[in-house]
Amino acid sequence: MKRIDLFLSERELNRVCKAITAAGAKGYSVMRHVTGMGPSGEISEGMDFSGLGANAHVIVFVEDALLVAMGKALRPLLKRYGGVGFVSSAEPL
Amino acid sequence: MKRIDLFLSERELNRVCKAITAAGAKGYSVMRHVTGMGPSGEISEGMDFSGLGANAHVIVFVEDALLVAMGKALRPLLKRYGGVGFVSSAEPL
Amino acid sequence: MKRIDLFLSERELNRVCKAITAAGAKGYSVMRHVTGMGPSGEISEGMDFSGLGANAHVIVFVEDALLVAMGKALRPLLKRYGGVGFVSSAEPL
Amino acid sequence: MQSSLVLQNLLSAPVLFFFLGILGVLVGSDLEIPSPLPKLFSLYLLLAIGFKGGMELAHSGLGPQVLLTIGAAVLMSLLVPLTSFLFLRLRLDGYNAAAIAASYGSISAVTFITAESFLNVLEVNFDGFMVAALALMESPAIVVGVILARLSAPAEEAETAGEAEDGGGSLRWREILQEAFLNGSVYLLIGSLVIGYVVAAYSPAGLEKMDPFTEKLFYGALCFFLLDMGIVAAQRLRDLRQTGAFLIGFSLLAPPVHALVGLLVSVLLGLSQGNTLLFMVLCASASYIAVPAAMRMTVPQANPSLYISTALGLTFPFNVVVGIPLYMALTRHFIPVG
Amino acid sequence: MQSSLVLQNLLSAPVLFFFLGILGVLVGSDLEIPSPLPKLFSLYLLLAIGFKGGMELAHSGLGPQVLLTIGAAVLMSLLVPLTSFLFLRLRLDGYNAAAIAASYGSISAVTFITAESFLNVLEVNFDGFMVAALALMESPAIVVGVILARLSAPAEEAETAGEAEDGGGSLRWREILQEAFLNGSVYLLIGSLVIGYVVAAYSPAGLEKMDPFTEKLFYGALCFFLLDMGIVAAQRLRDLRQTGAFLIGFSLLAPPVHALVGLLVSVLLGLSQGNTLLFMVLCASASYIAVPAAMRMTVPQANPSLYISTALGLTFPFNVVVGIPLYMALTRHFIPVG
Amino acid sequence: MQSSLVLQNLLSAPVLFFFLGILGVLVGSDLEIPSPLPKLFSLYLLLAIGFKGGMELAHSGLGPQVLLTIGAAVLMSLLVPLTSFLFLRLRLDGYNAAAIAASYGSISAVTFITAESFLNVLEVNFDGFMVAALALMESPAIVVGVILARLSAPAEEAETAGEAEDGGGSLRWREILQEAFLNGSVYLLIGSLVIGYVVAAYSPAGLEKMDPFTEKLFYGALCFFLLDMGIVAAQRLRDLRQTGAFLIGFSLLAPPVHALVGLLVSVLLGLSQGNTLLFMVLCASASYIAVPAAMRMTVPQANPSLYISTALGLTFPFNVVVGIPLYMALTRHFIPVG
Ligand SMILES: Nc1ncnc2c1ncn2[C@@H]1O[C@H](COP(=O)(O)O)[C@@H](O)[C@H]1O
Ligand SMILES: Nc1ncnc2c1ncn2[C@@H]1O[C@H](COP(=O)(O)O)[C@@H](O)[C@H]1O
Ligand SMILES: Nc1ncnc2c1ncn2[C@@H]1O[C@H](COP(=O)(O)O)[C@@H](O)[C@H]1O
Ligand code: NA
Ligand code: NA
Ligand code: NA
Repeated sequence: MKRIDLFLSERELNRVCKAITAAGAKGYSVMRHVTGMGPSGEISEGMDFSGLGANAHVIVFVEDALLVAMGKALRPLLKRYGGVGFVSSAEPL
Repeated sequence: MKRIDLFLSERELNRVCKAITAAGAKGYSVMRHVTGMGPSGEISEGMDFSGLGANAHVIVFVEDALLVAMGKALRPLLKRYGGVGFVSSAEPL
Repeated sequence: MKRIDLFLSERELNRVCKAITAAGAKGYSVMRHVTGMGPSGEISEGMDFSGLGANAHVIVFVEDALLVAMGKALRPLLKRYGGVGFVSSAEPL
Repeated sequence: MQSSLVLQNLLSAPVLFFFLGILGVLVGSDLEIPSPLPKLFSLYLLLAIGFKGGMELAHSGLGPQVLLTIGAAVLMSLLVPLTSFLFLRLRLDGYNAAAIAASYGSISAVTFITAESFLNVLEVNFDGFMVAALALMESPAIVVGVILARLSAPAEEAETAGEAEDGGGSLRWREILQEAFLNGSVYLLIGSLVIGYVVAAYSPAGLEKMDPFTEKLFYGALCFFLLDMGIVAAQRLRDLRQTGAFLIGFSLLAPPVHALVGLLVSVLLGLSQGNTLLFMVLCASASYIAVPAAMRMTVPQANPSLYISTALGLTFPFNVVVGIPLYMALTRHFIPVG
Repeated sequence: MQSSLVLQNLLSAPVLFFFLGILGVLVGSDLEIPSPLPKLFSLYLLLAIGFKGGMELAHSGLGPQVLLTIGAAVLMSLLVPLTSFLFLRLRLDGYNAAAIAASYGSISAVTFITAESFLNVLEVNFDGFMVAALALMESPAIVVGVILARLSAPAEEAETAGEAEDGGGSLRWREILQEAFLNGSVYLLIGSLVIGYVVAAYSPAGLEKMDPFTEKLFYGALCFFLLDMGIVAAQRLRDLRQTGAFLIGFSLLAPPVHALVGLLVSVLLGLSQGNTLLFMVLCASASYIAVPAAMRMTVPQANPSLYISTALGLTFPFNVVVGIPLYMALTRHFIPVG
Repeated sequence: MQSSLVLQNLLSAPVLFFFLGILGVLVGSDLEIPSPLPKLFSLYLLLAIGFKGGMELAHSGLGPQVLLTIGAAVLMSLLVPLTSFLFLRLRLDGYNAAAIAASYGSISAVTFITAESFLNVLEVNFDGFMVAALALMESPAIVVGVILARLSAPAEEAETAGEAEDGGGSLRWREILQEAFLNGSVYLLIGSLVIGYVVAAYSPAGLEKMDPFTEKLFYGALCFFLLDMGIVAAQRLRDLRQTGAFLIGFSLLAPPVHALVGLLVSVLLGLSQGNTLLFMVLCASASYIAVPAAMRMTVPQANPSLYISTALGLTFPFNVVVGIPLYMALTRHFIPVG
């Protein structure tokens, strides 16, 4: 199996989750209120009150075969709105 | 070493943590307020107020030798209450 | 690429983030309010109100070449203040 | 008269904020009350209503009518799950029927509070001991629900369930009673009730100092919380596709039917108008806090989205919007004034 | 006189707590108001100000001056982004210019509230319909900002943007209007305004019960929230290195210039002293809540740290500390007393 | 008389809610006040107590008795860590002894507040400058604690500690002073005190508007917070196995011993009954907020579960339940009325 880790702004979370399901993943998990630093600067919790939110961390475990479809669905979103994605290997427990 | 990622309902968290320690793990980390989607539907933060809670994400790093014991301890809990578990490889920093 | 997972007390978070950037990482992500158990005992959310805080989980994706520098920067901090770090392999999505 | 009651309810601030929450979800606003703020309001309302109830209980004392009413309430929370279970078994498996039945035997504190503030606006009196009835209706329904689930479980499975991790049925009973009586919301409500009683009886100077917190702030906090409840209830509406017509029918018919039984009991007990409305609301409402939390642990085979979406997505809005003024109209018809 | 106004503002509890927050960041205190507590206060203030505004609107009614003032406010929220955009284009690309322009066309509810409580302390009257003006100035500025961004986008990019995931420009317009009109804070403010109006008109008994929550608690909650705003604003100051002298100049000059235009309009409309101050503050303030949230989604090419740090790090403190008493001094000079 | 004081304390709402929290943990209820809600109440109480103290300080002025009392309080916060350290070194290593000593030299704001509300119920007066004493006792104890830890560190280790990441001891001193004086809770308390003073002196109109927030709500919020403190304190009781009999003895004996010293000082200073009780409570209480946070950073070699569980799990409940009425009985015996 593959494990995909996405970090992106909470604002785009809905859109990304929809893309994940549309690409065929059977499940995903989301952690909100994530802060961090990336190519486009620092994200703190300070603006959380404003509805602008912090980052979200999305984890998706998928069959190897689905990886290509996931990449195709997610890369444009990350490119357009910012955010990063990484892939590693995993097995069911 | 092995890295085990568990996603399950906050309601069962105590039980799972006890099983982890009982199986011999020296440590674990827990993130609560996790939302997501899985075989048994969508979990949102909306019901958090009710004590029903959202999901929790539990991460356990264990020696390779302990993996079998962990699987034995955790799989019945995940089966009974719902939730998923994944394993990958890691090294101490 | 390498994925580094750090678990440490929120109190030391600033210091660790500075060390990560100083060691040359281009980004990192932080989850706060993490609870758990480790060599030095159990950490619950109960003391969060006191400013003592819970744990933080820091994730850093770096090029393989940077791993040594990261280890050098982070190990002394983990040793001094407590906390653990793990490394695994990953690829960009 | 009835239509004016409906309007008076619909145009009250709490119900309007409830609508605002529902509407927000329907039109796609991103308004949300982030976790754990709803929990703050939920804890606050339980603490305040418990404290005030205990305070009034100390003033009214534990006379025979008080005890009879509370007894009748507990009885209802035992009977309603049984009859509901029998009805639900027509279409559902034992686990789901038991979990939903438990939910309808138990109560919704927010519905009760909304009814109280409706009575306040109408200037109709009610008694503090009704809060004690509220507090004591949660646990029995849970216990009945678990027993029903166990009885309807296939024999071998019941065994395994009991033994799985802790090696014996006795231990699981401990867990069930714990979920039923020590569930956070039940515990806080009963605890605050006792504290309100003790403070009123032994250090009444404290009552006045609590007043701004438990009394003055209450109405506004209820509005804020109902805004969130509207959001949450509307989000649950989506799950109803999965629920099916049978359960939708049940969740809209059970409240008035149970309310009518409550009315009958109230007439027999000779309750006042205010107490009758509250008694009807207790019977008519379904739990989406204590019971789901307990069922998730004790009957994991049941599907949470079934018992939560019926209780929270349909029965709760029905009671808050239509039920309360409807029950009040019935009350006025059948119960003589004071 | 002006200097006494400045002092009266500086030594008021809300502004002092705002300073306490700023100072905390500057000296390196680890004081923080953890998320989502600031959101609680932000939601509360919007709900309370909306409710009170609606209530007063019900009392004053929707006469011609009310409609004219609201109309003028909406007009300002359309014009200010246009002129600001033209000016900002001197140095910035179209996306960033459009996003910042939208922010300055829109309003800051907290600045408005601080001005209201300043008027309360001075015992100067103002009208509830100004809250309606506040509520209606958010959305138009967002729409104008998005249009400006689209117009200044290279042709092909505009295409792709529209098609990327949802296959058509029409769908994106739906999203823009949703962000403009159904943004959580806009929605809650307008919703509470309507509820305040309805409750005041149809069930006035509820007003008194809301009073401890929406009115009594307000001043203290504002202090608490301004403490957090001070922290957040000071954290934003760090981003100003990136911002450059041009934008710093803009964020300090735009408020008084827009306030002067607002003063002119107020004179033409014949507004009272209190309403004039509020109108000036509406023109002078810039949004760091609704607009950034909307721009992030609809103009992702713009750099959030530019439009947030100017509006929140400079314009907001300027208005709260210097602007409000300054505008009040001008008001007193140009507007005859009641 | 003493037993009636104990009862009056035990049956007050704040202490009853404290018990409710403790009991919840002991019987296994899942009641919890999720993070960051306790922080909200903790910040609120500090802000409110600081503001009220500053306000009263403005009225009473900074006369010689005020300055003497504050001076004596600071002195106590320097001496108590020294004597405690010497005693604790009998069994503990230098790091742990220093961290625990710092905790007992410092104060617990919640204990102080509980004592204040006890005095309010007894209708015994006290002065606002005692809050200034409270605020100024936190930092010195921290500094003394760090110095003691450094002095008792093996020579080489002290070197490395200083150099580790920042290459010099000077930098670490900056950090220590920052932790001591700019710790979030210390900073908010002192800041609110100053603001309360300034507002009372220069814009008294604001006082009345703050009153519903800082004064009226206070008692109820304290109850809510003590509910959580009960939960947290009881959770800490589990750690006591690790703590050992010596520390358990210390944490139960130190409060009355330090309170007696405080009584002596109060007699010498000629304090009123109310101020004497508060002075004793300041001496008797131990910090589980500012000091642990500072020690974790500056003396990481000490084991947090030792200094937190003694201060929070034993000393705090002891003072709240038994200590306050006991100290009051002593006060009444040794201090003449008014
Ligand atoms: N190398 C990295 N390791 C871990 N997280 C990262 C990394 N780069 C970016 N992120 C996360 O992704 C978020 C969005 O990045 P961006 O918008 O591309 O700057 C950042 O705020 C971080 O939370
Ligand atoms: N494929 C997956 N990838 C990531 N998280 C998952 C996946 N499947 C399930 N989960 C998480 O596990 C939780 C429990 O799953 P379940 O109760 O089995 O539906 C879900 O709510 C998700 O948070
Ligand atoms: N084996 C482990 N697996 C996952 N998390 C761990 C592990 N060991 C320690 N941790 C986390 O690291 C934190 C700090 O550990 P320590 O201070 O070394 O006890 C713990 O509270 C856990 O959250
Ligand atoms: Na019921
Ligand atoms: Na503006
Ligand atoms: Na002390």
